[in-house]
Parts: sequence; C-alpha cells; structure tokens
Amino acid sequence: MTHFSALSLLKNAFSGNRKWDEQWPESEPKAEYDVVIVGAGGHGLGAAYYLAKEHGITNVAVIEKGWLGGGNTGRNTTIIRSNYLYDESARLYDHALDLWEGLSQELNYNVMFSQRGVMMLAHNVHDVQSFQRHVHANRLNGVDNRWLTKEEAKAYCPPLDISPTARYPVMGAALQKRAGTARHDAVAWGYARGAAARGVDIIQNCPVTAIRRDANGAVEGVETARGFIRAKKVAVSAAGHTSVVMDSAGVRLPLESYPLQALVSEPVKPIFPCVVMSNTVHAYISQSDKGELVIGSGTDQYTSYSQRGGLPLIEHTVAAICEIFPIFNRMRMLRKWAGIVDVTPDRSAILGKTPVKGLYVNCGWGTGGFKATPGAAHVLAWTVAKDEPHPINAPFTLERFGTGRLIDEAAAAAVAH
Amino acid sequence: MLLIHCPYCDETLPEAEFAYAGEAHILRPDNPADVSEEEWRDFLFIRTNAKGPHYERWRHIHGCGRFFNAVRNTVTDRFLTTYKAGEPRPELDTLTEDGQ
Amino acid sequence: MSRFRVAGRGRVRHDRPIQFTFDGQQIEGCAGDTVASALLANGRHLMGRSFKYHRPRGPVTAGTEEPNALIGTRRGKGRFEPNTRATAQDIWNGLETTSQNKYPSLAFDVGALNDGLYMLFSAGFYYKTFMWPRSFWDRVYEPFIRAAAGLGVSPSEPDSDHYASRYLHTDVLVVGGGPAGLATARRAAEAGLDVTLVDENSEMGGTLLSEPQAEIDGKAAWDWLAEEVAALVALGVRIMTRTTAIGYYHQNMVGLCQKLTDHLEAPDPAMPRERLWRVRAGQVALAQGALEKPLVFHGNDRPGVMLAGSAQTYLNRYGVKVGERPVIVTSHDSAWYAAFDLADAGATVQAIVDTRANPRADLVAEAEARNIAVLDGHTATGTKGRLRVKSVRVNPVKGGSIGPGRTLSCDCLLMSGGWTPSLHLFSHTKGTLKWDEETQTFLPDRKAEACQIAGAGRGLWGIEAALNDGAAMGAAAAEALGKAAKTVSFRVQNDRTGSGITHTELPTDRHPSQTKAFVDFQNDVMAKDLRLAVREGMRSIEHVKRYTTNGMATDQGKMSNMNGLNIAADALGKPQPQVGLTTFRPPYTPTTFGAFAGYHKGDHFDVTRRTPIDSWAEENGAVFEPVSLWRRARYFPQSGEDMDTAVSRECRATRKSLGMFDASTLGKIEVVGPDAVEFMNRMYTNPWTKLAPGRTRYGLLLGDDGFIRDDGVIGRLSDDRFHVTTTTGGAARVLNMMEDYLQTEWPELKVWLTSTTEQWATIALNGPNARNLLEPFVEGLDISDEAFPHMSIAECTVAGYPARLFRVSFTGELGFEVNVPARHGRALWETLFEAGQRYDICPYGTETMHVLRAEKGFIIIGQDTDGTVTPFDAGQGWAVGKKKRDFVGMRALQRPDLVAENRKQLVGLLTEDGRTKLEEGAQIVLDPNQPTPMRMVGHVTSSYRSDAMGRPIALALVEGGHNRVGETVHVPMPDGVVRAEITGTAFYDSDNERLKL
Amino acid sequence: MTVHVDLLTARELASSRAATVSLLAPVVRFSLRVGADERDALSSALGVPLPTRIGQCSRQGETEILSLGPDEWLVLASESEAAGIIEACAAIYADAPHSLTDISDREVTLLIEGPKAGELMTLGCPRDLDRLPDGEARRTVFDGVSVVLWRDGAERFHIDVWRSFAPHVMSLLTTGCGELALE
Repeated sequence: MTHFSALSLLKNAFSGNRKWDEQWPESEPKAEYDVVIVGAGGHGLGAAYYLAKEHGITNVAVIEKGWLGGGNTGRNTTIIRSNYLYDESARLYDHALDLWEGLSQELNYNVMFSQRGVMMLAHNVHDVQSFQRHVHANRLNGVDNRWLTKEEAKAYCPPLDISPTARYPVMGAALQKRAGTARHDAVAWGYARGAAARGVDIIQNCPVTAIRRDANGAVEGVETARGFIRAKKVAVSAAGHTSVVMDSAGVRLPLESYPLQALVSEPVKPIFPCVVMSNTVHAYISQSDKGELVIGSGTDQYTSYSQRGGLPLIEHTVAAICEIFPIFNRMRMLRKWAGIVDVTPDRSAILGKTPVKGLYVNCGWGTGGFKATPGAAHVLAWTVAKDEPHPINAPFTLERFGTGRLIDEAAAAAVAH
Repeated sequence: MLLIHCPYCDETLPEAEFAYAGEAHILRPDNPADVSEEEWRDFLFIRTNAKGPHYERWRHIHGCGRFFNAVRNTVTDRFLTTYKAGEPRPELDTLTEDGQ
Repeated sequence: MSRFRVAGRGRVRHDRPIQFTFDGQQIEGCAGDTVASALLANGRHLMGRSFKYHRPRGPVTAGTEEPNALIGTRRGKGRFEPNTRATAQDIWNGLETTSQNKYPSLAFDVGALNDGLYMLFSAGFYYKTFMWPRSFWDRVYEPFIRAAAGLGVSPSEPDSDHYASRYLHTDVLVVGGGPAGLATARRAAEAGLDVTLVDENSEMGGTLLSEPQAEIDGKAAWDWLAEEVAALVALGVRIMTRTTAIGYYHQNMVGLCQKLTDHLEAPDPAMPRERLWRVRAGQVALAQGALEKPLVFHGNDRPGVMLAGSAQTYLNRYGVKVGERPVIVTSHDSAWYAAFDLADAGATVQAIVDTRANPRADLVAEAEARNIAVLDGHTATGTKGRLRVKSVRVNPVKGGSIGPGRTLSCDCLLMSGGWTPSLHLFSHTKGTLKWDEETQTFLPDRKAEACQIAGAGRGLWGIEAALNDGAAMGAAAAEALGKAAKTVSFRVQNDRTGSGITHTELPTDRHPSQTKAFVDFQNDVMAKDLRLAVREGMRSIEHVKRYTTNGMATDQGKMSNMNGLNIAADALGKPQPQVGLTTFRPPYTPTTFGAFAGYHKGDHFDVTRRTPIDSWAEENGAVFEPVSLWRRARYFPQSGEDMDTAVSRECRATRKSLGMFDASTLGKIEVVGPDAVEFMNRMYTNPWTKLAPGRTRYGLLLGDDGFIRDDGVIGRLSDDRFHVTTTTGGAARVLNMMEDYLQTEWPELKVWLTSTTEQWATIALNGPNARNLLEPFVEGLDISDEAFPHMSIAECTVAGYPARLFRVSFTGELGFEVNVPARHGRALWETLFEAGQRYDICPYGTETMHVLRAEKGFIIIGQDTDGTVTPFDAGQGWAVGKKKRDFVGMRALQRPDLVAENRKQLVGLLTEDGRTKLEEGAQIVLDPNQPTPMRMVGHVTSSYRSDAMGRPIALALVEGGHNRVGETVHVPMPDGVVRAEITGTAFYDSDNERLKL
Repeated sequence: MTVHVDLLTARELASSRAATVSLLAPVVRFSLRVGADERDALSSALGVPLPTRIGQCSRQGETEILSLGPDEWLVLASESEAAGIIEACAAIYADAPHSLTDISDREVTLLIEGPKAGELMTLGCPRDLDRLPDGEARRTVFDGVSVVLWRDGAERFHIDVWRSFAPHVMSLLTTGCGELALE
C-alpha cells in the first residue's frame, strides 16, 4: 500500500500518476472466515479495520449488497458532534469524536474532519431549558458544549437572522466547538483501504440473503448471492436493512426504517462558517469544502425502503432554511436524495450481542450513524473479538426494551440527532 | 406525495390529508396485567419493518378522521390495498399494486 | 450591428436593440437574445472560469445544461444571484451581469496557477495529503481549499422577490415542447383530455426552433409551429413556457418550476418571481429530447470550442454566427449540418473532421458543393489559444495508428460526439434503463409510473420520427385513460436524420499523462482522472463519480455522465451496463430555494395561533412566547420593568388580591356517551366512576410505556358528559391518542370525542378576591364555598354570556376558570378587567403562572417531566387508581426498570444561601469534588425567584429523591458549586388553607 | 409580528377581478356523533335525514346537515332553531345515545367567489376540486390547515376553519386574490 503524503503525491505527479496502487482489491469470497460483517458502510468497514488492527483478527470478510459506502455513509449530511444528554450517549459519541480527531492520520487518508463547530438553535423557552440541561450535563461529563446568547450565535454564524419578530425567533444556541463535519466517502474508503491492507476481504455486489444457524442455534454462516459463507461470528451492520437480515436469524428488532432526505445547493464561495441545526423547524445546514450548502431534512412520515421521499418535506426544509437564513432565498438546489434510516423507539442505537450465539448487531442509529462511525466500529470490533460488550456499548442492549431502561434522547430533549 | 384510498370515504386522496400510524394488526392484550414482559415489549416496540408488502395503519386525519389499515409495498411505496379497521388481514397473493 | 449577427436570421428582434452590462461593459443585443447569444454576437466567447484549474471557458451549449458560462445577475437591491446560465438568461435593458470565480479579472486570473500544477491535483489528491501537521487542516489547508472552490458568491441580502405555489390536476402532462411533445399534446387534447404542455424554453418548438429548413406536411417548420401552438390553445391545452419539470415523484406527481419575471425589464412588483406547481397527472408524457455529447480530446475546453448543435441553435434561433472560420470535429452526422448552415450564412468553414473512415456520401457531396474540406478518419489531438481557440491539431488514424498531425487555424471549433436521450425525470421514478448496443446509449425499459416516453428520449432521430412517435404516445396516453384517439402520421421534408459512433477519449499521439482531455468541464475532470480512479480500485460508477467529482457539477452530469461512463467502462474492461449509470436526482435543473419555500416565509412560514384575548394582550404591551403553534402572553411589563420585576409584581398582586390569566390555549375535549366514564377509566390513571356530576378531578394520562404524557383538570357535567382539559401543546396529540384507542382497541364503547379547544375562551381568575369579583356577574349559580366548593364545575351565565364555570386553582389561591364561547372572550375579559380595578386586578402571563404553580409544587408536563417519568417518579402516585383492572400505561408501570430503586423522582430544592437561583437544567451531584466525568444524580427542572417565599425555589428530578428529603446535594456550576437542600415539592401553603375561602 | 385579525366582524377581506374573499357572520354549528343503529332516530328527531355518504348534505329550512365521517355529522342551523335541536336530541338520548356538541364558536366561515375562485383554492388545497360536486363538502386540508370545504357552485366555495387558524388561511387567500388578478 503506497503511503499517502505530499511527497508520494509529488513523486506520482512526475510519473504521471500511473503508479498509484489499488486502494482495495476486488476479493472473491472464501469458503470460511473467522468473522463475517454484513454491510460495507463506515461502521462495518471500520469494525473490520479495528478487528484486524487491534485484535489481530484478519480472516474477516465485509459483505456488501451494493458498492461500499453506498448506503447512509454516502448519503448523510456529515454532521459530527457528541453533545448528547445521557451519560451513555455522551460517552459513546465522545469516544467517536476522540477517534475522529486522529482518523486522517490513523488511516493515512484525509477524511477532512473539520472542527468548525456545531450550533443548535433554541427557538422557544422549552428549547432553552432543554439545551441548558444538555450544556450542564455535558460540562460535568467533560463533553465540550457551551451556551451562546443569540448575539453570540449571530457572531459565530453571521448569516443567521436573530430578529425577535421572526416566526421562530432565535433565543440562543448550544455550541460544540469540537464538533464539525467530515468527507463521508473518504471515511468508507479510508477504512476499506486500511482493512484491505491488513488482509480483510471486501466483497461488493453480494447480497446476504440469510443468516444460517446450526442445530444448537448458534450462527453457522451467511447465505449470499455467491453461495454460503461459513463463519462462527457474524456482525450485522446493515443500517436500514438490518431488520430484514436479522429476521432470517429469527431475531426480531424494535426498528422502523424511514426515508431521510438531504439536499445540496449550487456551490458558492465561503459564506457559512459552521454547522447549524434547528430541531424545532427540522433543518440542518453547513457548507461543504466544495462550496455547496449541505442541508438535511426530517424523515418522511411513513416507513419506506424506496430511497425516494416526497416533495412536501423538501419544501418545508428549504422554507425553514430561508426563514433562519433569509440571504439564501435566491440560492438554488442542485440535487436532493434520500437515505434509509433505521430508528429505535428511544432513538438510541442497539450495539452488541444478540440472543443468538455468535450473532452481533449494530443498528438503530437513526440520523446519528455517521457521527458515531469510528466509535461504533471500534466498540463493535471489541464486542465481536471478545464476545462481550465494551463498557461503552454495554448499555446499548436489545434487552433494554424489555426492562424499560431506555436511553431516550428523543423524549428527554426533543432533540434530533 | 402519495395517493391514498380511504376505505370510509371511498375516495383516493393526497397524502396531505392522512397521518401514518405505524404497523397494523398489533393487538393490545386485553388483559395487560397477565402478559409477560416479553409480550408487552413486543406489543410496545417490536416491529416487522417489512421490506416489501407492509401491513400498516393510516388515519384520514384531515378527512373523515378514521383509522384504517393498508398494505403498502415499502420498496415501491405503492399501495396494494386499504381496508377498514377491524376487517381481517387480506392475503398477499390476492393483491396487486394499486389494487384499490 | 456586430459582424457575427446575421441579418434577418433567427427569431430575435433585430429591430429591438437591448442594452445590458457584462463585468461593467455595455453590451448590445437584440430582444430575444440570451446573455450568451448576445455576447457571442459581439464576438465574445470567454464568459467564465472553471472550478479547479480556473481555465478560461466559453459556452459549450445553448441551453440550461451549460457547465461553463455561469454568471452573476443583478436587478437592484436584494436581487442578485450567482451561477446563472448565460445560455438561458434572457437579456433586458439594464440587466447587470458579472463573471465568476476569477481574480483579479476574467482575462487574467491568478487562480489559473493551479492549471500549471494539474499533475498534483489529480483525482482525489486531497484525500492523500494535507494531513500534517494535524492542526493545519482547520487552520491552513481547508480555508485555502474552500477559498479556491465555490463558483459565484452567495447573495448577501434578503430576497426582495416573492414566490408562489399551486396544485394542478391534469389528465396528461406533456414535458417538452419539441415536435414529439407537440404531437403528443395534440393527440391527447383531441381525444378530449385535459392536457398541460410545459417547456423550459421561452417558447415552444424545441428542435424546430433550430431547424427552420424542415417542412412539415408541406409547411415551413416555423409556420407549422405557429399553427400547431394556436391549435393547441384552441383545444384548451394549458401551455406553460419557461417552466421546468424539476422532479417526478410518487404516483405521477410532478414538480414544475415556472419562471415568471427573470426575463422582464420591469415586472409588476406584485408578480411572484417563480411559481412551484405540484401537478398530479393521469398520464405523464416525457418528450425531453436528447442532449449532445462533447468529444473528449486535449484542449476540448477552450473558449470557442462548442457543441455543433448549439452553434446551429445560435445561428438559426438567435441569428448569431459563433465564428467566421469554424472547424467541425465530429463522430455524428448531425454536426455536418451545422457546418452547412454556417457556410450558407457566410462563414468559411475550414474543415469537417470526421472520426469515421467513410462518412455518408451525400453529406460529403454537400460539403464539396460548399468547398468545405473533409478530413475523414481523423482525430483531434489538441487545440491552441489562451482565451479563445486559435487552431486545432488533427491527425489521420489508420488501422489504430495515428498519422502525422497538421494544424488547422480557426476561430471556433464545433464538436459532436453524438446524442444522449434525456431520461432524468424517467429515472426519478425508479423506472429502469436498458443499454442499447446500436445507439450506445441507455433507453427506457421498465416503467414505474403511468408515463409514456416520446421521440428522442426513446432513441429516435429526426423530426418526422419524433412527430410520429409523439402522436402515437399521445394516443397511447389517451387510451390508457380510456379515450379513443386517432393516430396520424407526418411527412417531413429536409429532415436531418443521421447516426454516429461513440468514443471514449479520441485517439491521440500525446502522452496520456500530458493529455488534458476534459469530461466534466466545470469540475475539471479529465479522462485520465477517471482512469486513475479505476486504477485505484474504484469499480462502481458511483465510486468513480464520487472520487473524481465527474458529473457532480451544476449541469448534474448532462455533459459528462455518458463520456465518463464510456471511459470508466473501457478502463475496467467491462460493458457499460455492468459499470452502471449514476442515478439522476431531482431537480432536473438547479431550482431556486425561494420557489420551494413559496408562500412560507415571514409570518406565513408557519401558522401562528392566537387566542380571542390575544389582541387585548398585544394592545396592553404583553411580551409573548411561542408555545407549540400558539403565541401566549408571557408577562405584561409596565414601563421600565424587565421580566423578573414584572413577574414578581404579577405574582404579588395575584396572591395579595386578584390576577387574571388567559387560559384559552388549554386543550379541551368533550367526551360524551353512555360509556364515557368507562372510557375515562381506561384512558386516565385515575378512577372516574365515583366522580359526581358537577365535580372535577385532576387527570393523569400515560402512554402504554408507563410514562406521563399529559394532564389536566377534568369536569363531569353529567353522567354521560365530561369536559376534559389537556396541556396547550398536548391537545392535538391527546385527542389523536384517544381516537386511536377508541377506534382500534375499544370500538365497542359508545362514546364520542369532540375537540372544543377553540369553542371556548378561558379566563382564569386567581386570588383572594376572585369570588368577590365574579359573584355579581354570575347568574343561575351560587358560587359560595359551600354551594360551589373547590373542584366544582357548572353551567351558568357570566356577564350575560353562556358559560362553563370551573372552580379550580393552578396557583394555590382561590380560583375560577370561566369558559365562554370564543366570540365573547375579549368582551368578558374587558368587563372583568374593568370591574376588577377595585381589586387592583392584575393580568398575568405564562411566566407568572409558572412561578405560582411551582410555589405549590404543581408540575408542568414537558418541563418537570420529559417522557421518561412515571406518575410515581413525579410524586403523582395518588392519581393512579389502585383497584383498576386496566388503564393505558398500567402494565408498563410493572416493568423492572420502572419499579427499580433509585429512579429519578421529583423533589423540591432550596439553595442553602437562600439567594442563589439555580439554573434550569443544572445538574446535581452528591460529591462535588469527584473528577470529571462526574456521577450526576439528577437535574433542576424548574427554578424561579419566589416572591411569596422571599427566596428562590426549584423543582428537580433526583435519583431516589423521595427518600433524600433533608439531604444536601451539590450543583457544580462553572463559577463554583451551589449547595442545596432537598425538600418536598409544595413550598407555599402546603395545607391548602388559602383554597378554603 | 402581525397585528391581530378581527374575526368578529363579517366583511369583505379581499377582492380582485379574480375572486372575492369574505368573512361570514357566525352560524349555529353542532357536531353530531352517532352510531349506525341510532342514525334514523336522530334523523326523525331533527326532521332532517342524516346523509349516509360522506360529503353529502341534506337541508330542511335553515337546518343543513353534512356527513363528515361514518359516525360524524355537522349540523348547521339558525339561532332560532338551536334550542329546538338540543331539546329534540336530548329527548331521544336515552333510547338513541349520541353526542351533540355545540361548536358554533370553534370555527369561522370564509366565502370565496369569483371567476377564479376554483383556481384560488388550488393555492392551498391538494385535492382535485373538479371531483367535488356542487352542493357537497369535504373535510380536507388547506395549506396544512384542516378545513371543511363546501362547493356552493362552479366558482363559489366556502370554508369552515378553526378560529385560530383562520388568519393564516385568510392571508394566503388574500395574497392569492391579488396574484391571480395579474394573470
């Protein structure tokens, strides 16, 4: 694997860029692996990378029905933050944030993690109370998050309209300066390259049709479009499609998959310095390095795997953005798309062992999946390697829905991820 | 925006008049006190999340106000049928897309 | 007139000169020109700079698919926008336009430095560097990259225009007003259907506008067009120009964006700038034609290098010669006609260079007749000219080997790499495409919506074929809608049918690594970038696209997708379909945010609900707060008062004598029927059977997960009739939840629910003088403490208005809530306010209401509870019926974690110093000296300065709080730790003495 | 902040060559809920048949009954008839249980008429109004707001809208009045 650097770039420039290696080879599935990971998104590829790097388990296959990074990894608005309310969530997302900070160097792949700060707008007294609660809890958890007056918010993000006569006036904001965005595709590619270099097989265009269990009920392997692949350990990290795959192993989940739409504007010169989220009006916005305004919307009301999404929601989202940032009214939408997010009743992930021996699941991230990528991948690898949860993901069990010990970020704060 | 047939109004109408109400045919045990933790968890949380034909509920909230059931293909978003609350779950092989 | 304008040619008004500016320079064009055609008429091709290498660029097309000629346009204050296609923007007197992405000037741009370093900036280069030192990414590299990227500059002022939107239902929506679309619309309309025909151009006609030579059924193309449009109008067809079908959504919903004013010199200010149409069509006919493909060769991006078909459009539609000494390079017959038209218009065509060994004889003959040199079996291997193409180098190709090159001088280079059917909208529907070997393009395969594709979209070529196919599809659409339609067939003379072949990069004798052969002009993606991506392991077209950004420019790949796919497929050694086509995503062309927002801005962005008394509050200086969709008076400041002083005054006045409060926003539900009481028993935690008519009770509503959802005072008016109140924010949710259980779980119950929230205006009177004020106004009811004790309800008249009177208190003072029909709300309020003067009556708002209730320890759902709190946590266990067989949430209350020790429970909190007011949301710990992360045991839910207690008070959720009363806890704040004592929740008059008046 | 909108005074709100929008005077409105078995009893008690198809109206004197749902009717009447309706229903309640609730003040009524009245409705109503026959009505949605939309004639509609949502609907109709006049 060529080490990426300014120097290698220069060397290759002189040789006409003809000498770059494949970042990951096209692998044919072997008959058996120690671990099979279903789903080659950032989470799945990352888990494979950490299995190989930190646990010495390299006989691993990551099996993807389409092309790697083609699911939510490549379809999200790339917001990264960790200022969650509950200790469990804060710990998980902050673990991810710690890894984000070194990820480009770790992978020798520039994932363009940009700590430009994420600002969450409070539009009413309830928002203020709830964000203050976050700020205080985060402070005692050692998570960076501070309260801004509306004037401070305006100073941090000049396009913001803070006039008191607005339909949803800005009453202040919570700012996590450590938070930001990253280049989504690069995350998948960087992990793929790193994992492949350590011997992991990445098998694309190979749908997993079922999980096979042996006489004792333990996992035996996976049925795929290219035949049966044996493995004593299978980790499912298939986002919106997790229910379908897990169902074949007889594990039913508290999941529903919804379309989530996002859009970008035509590119313009730098105008928007940070990330702004408004949960009250359901609009999330930042500006990419290419200059496009990247805008996230809420989910459609009905469950769907169609990756289509309707017009009304886009109308509302764009209206909301223009309401908070009136100068963007004459900008143009370049393209919009939809992803499929798998949502749990308490809006927190399920990450860990399942009732089936050798079967692990990582799902239910809703709209929070991308920001968790390195953290989720890291603890998933740990859980699979040691067949026991890492302390950080221990609370994110499937059992909690029976006991009622939910980690209810949504209910507690009415804050979308 | 979907088009939805309300089995009470017997009209096919824009989604804007309707509210999605989750998976259908999940019965609330009528003797809650006697059911196990697992049964109650399943009633509260466990969902089929079908990829393909999905039995689900809608409410004609800006119309006749009734909750009703539907079968919708979650891959194409097309309805196979809609039917009144309380009517039996139709067999899939009897249905075609836009069957209403 | 400039020497590039051809007298009497085209559809522009040669007799109507128009003045506009480009980069401050006065330019003259004709009415009907676009900015691009006017600049070209003035001999100017240089109009922009590319994204990455800042290379000089001119228009390559004559339409909305333009990747290069992007400009800023301005119409005074609040009317600037970037990235407008010069090829689609009509000109008008006074229009200001500016070039983009250059510094200091378009002709000399320092950014072009990148061009020299292009080897460094190969595909994905940024993934491979800028990583050291770590901190430099945010501080140095990223700012640099961001400043270099981006095209135009964002608007900096709020938009001065407004926008509109509408719904439309039509039998047949025809997208595209070319020959195919016109014929489709005609057939469908004649079949008696309601037809809507839209086209993104300023007039109908499509190809016909660029091919006046054609004769349709013996009529000159433009005469036929005029008659056809007139006929459609006569048939009642809805014809919309400047209207782009932007997206094709579920069940034949198509979004249209109609541009109404951008082409006008002085639009009516009341006229919206754009209108979004949400069209629901029985059948959709897609007749969007085809887009011409560039050829990929070294220097194919210089100003003056243009698609041949576009040059033809500039000549025939706009009367503009794009040059006087053109060279044509083509792999398709169509470009030959561009050469002929230009020659006939007086240009000296230097040569027609065809990559094919033996082009059609009749074309060659026509070329010779015009003394145009023909170089068949040739390739183009380079161009020269910094700001405008000066020459092109061409070489013969024989048996795969490249012969010696020769240089042809020229002032423009017209290329054609063949044509690609426009199937973007079809792809939005998830309809599938199949690869057609013969035409080397994707054609529509399986449909996912009720639509027809007509003409070039199906790979057909020529006006006659398009017309006949359109007619057939019109008939098909009509039949699909149950109408008989007669088929017709057209005869077209001078039709320019043709065919061609497809290339990857053109063969060249240059070293590949030194070949700047552009595929995506705007994003500066070159053929070698695509091949590098493949070399680096990008095997899916999606990977290639994302790694190189090919097809991600503002033309959304219209110029680059097919060439990109051909090259990637070649590099992978796979047939195109196996590499796949990247999905087209809405909108078809970039669409103004304002058009999507439509009317929803400012006050109309969202509903603002106001109570019947809101106007009085506004007139009396209330400060408002948004609560769900409502706005509520928060407090009534007197001159110079801030919120704290106003609130403490309002609290004092109420406890001392009398306060009045607008409670109209409270949700109200009338529950009526023989099973009303059974229904209430099942919904609410409380028992209702024994509640006597005329009495009220505090009701608690849970979800089936056992957590508190809502609460409110509920009055029993008669055996079968309850007046239920809910929280302001909960009203709609609660009614929906009740209907859900009633309709789907308990359909056997004979009970009905009616929302009466807005039927009643509700005025709360609180304070020792409440009865004294009210009594004289009440008729038909004795409201003495004996006859009408606390928690009573009755119907009566108040000040002559029919009323429902509650005796209830959310403040701890003697309290009444008067409900009167909404129309009388303000009148009664004013009457009581008048009469209340003798008691120094004080109107108060939500803030005071919150303080007064907190002093009594009454909870606010959503503030003291958060969706994870049970009745027992909240200290409301008394409201849970112990003997009930079932109620919503009962079973869940048994779940292990809900009966666990040490759950967070609601308690009171008093700071030790008696002065510090805790912050709402502040976290509580037992050991203030522990290291971070600290173990938090709860948080402050409500906190106020209490005038009655003469000190701050707070409510908090604390682990095991009910057993900790008396203990001291700690609240670590940034500026030090606050010590506080856990107490009960009722701070004020805990024996409720004050209610017994 | 917008100044408040007077909902008490019947008046013309906007007028153009496209359409005229007016706020009408209040009428007596009841929400009547009753099961299929008791429906006939209510019809005879009120002296007006309860229409059975959703959207259908029946009229008798000044009393007008609209079917809004399988067990829901909207009863409109004059002030003078109101008391009689309440008594008539109360009289049969024991044998024919139902729910009669006064909602006269819950809603206000807007009248939209003029050459482009139908088109004006398309600013907010996603339904295909060509399918709404004269003399019928539906509960539907107008720019996100729940309304009862009555078609009185080819280019004449009226809508009942909850009081606090009325200003939102009124402002869009007023805007549209001017906008359509420009075409």
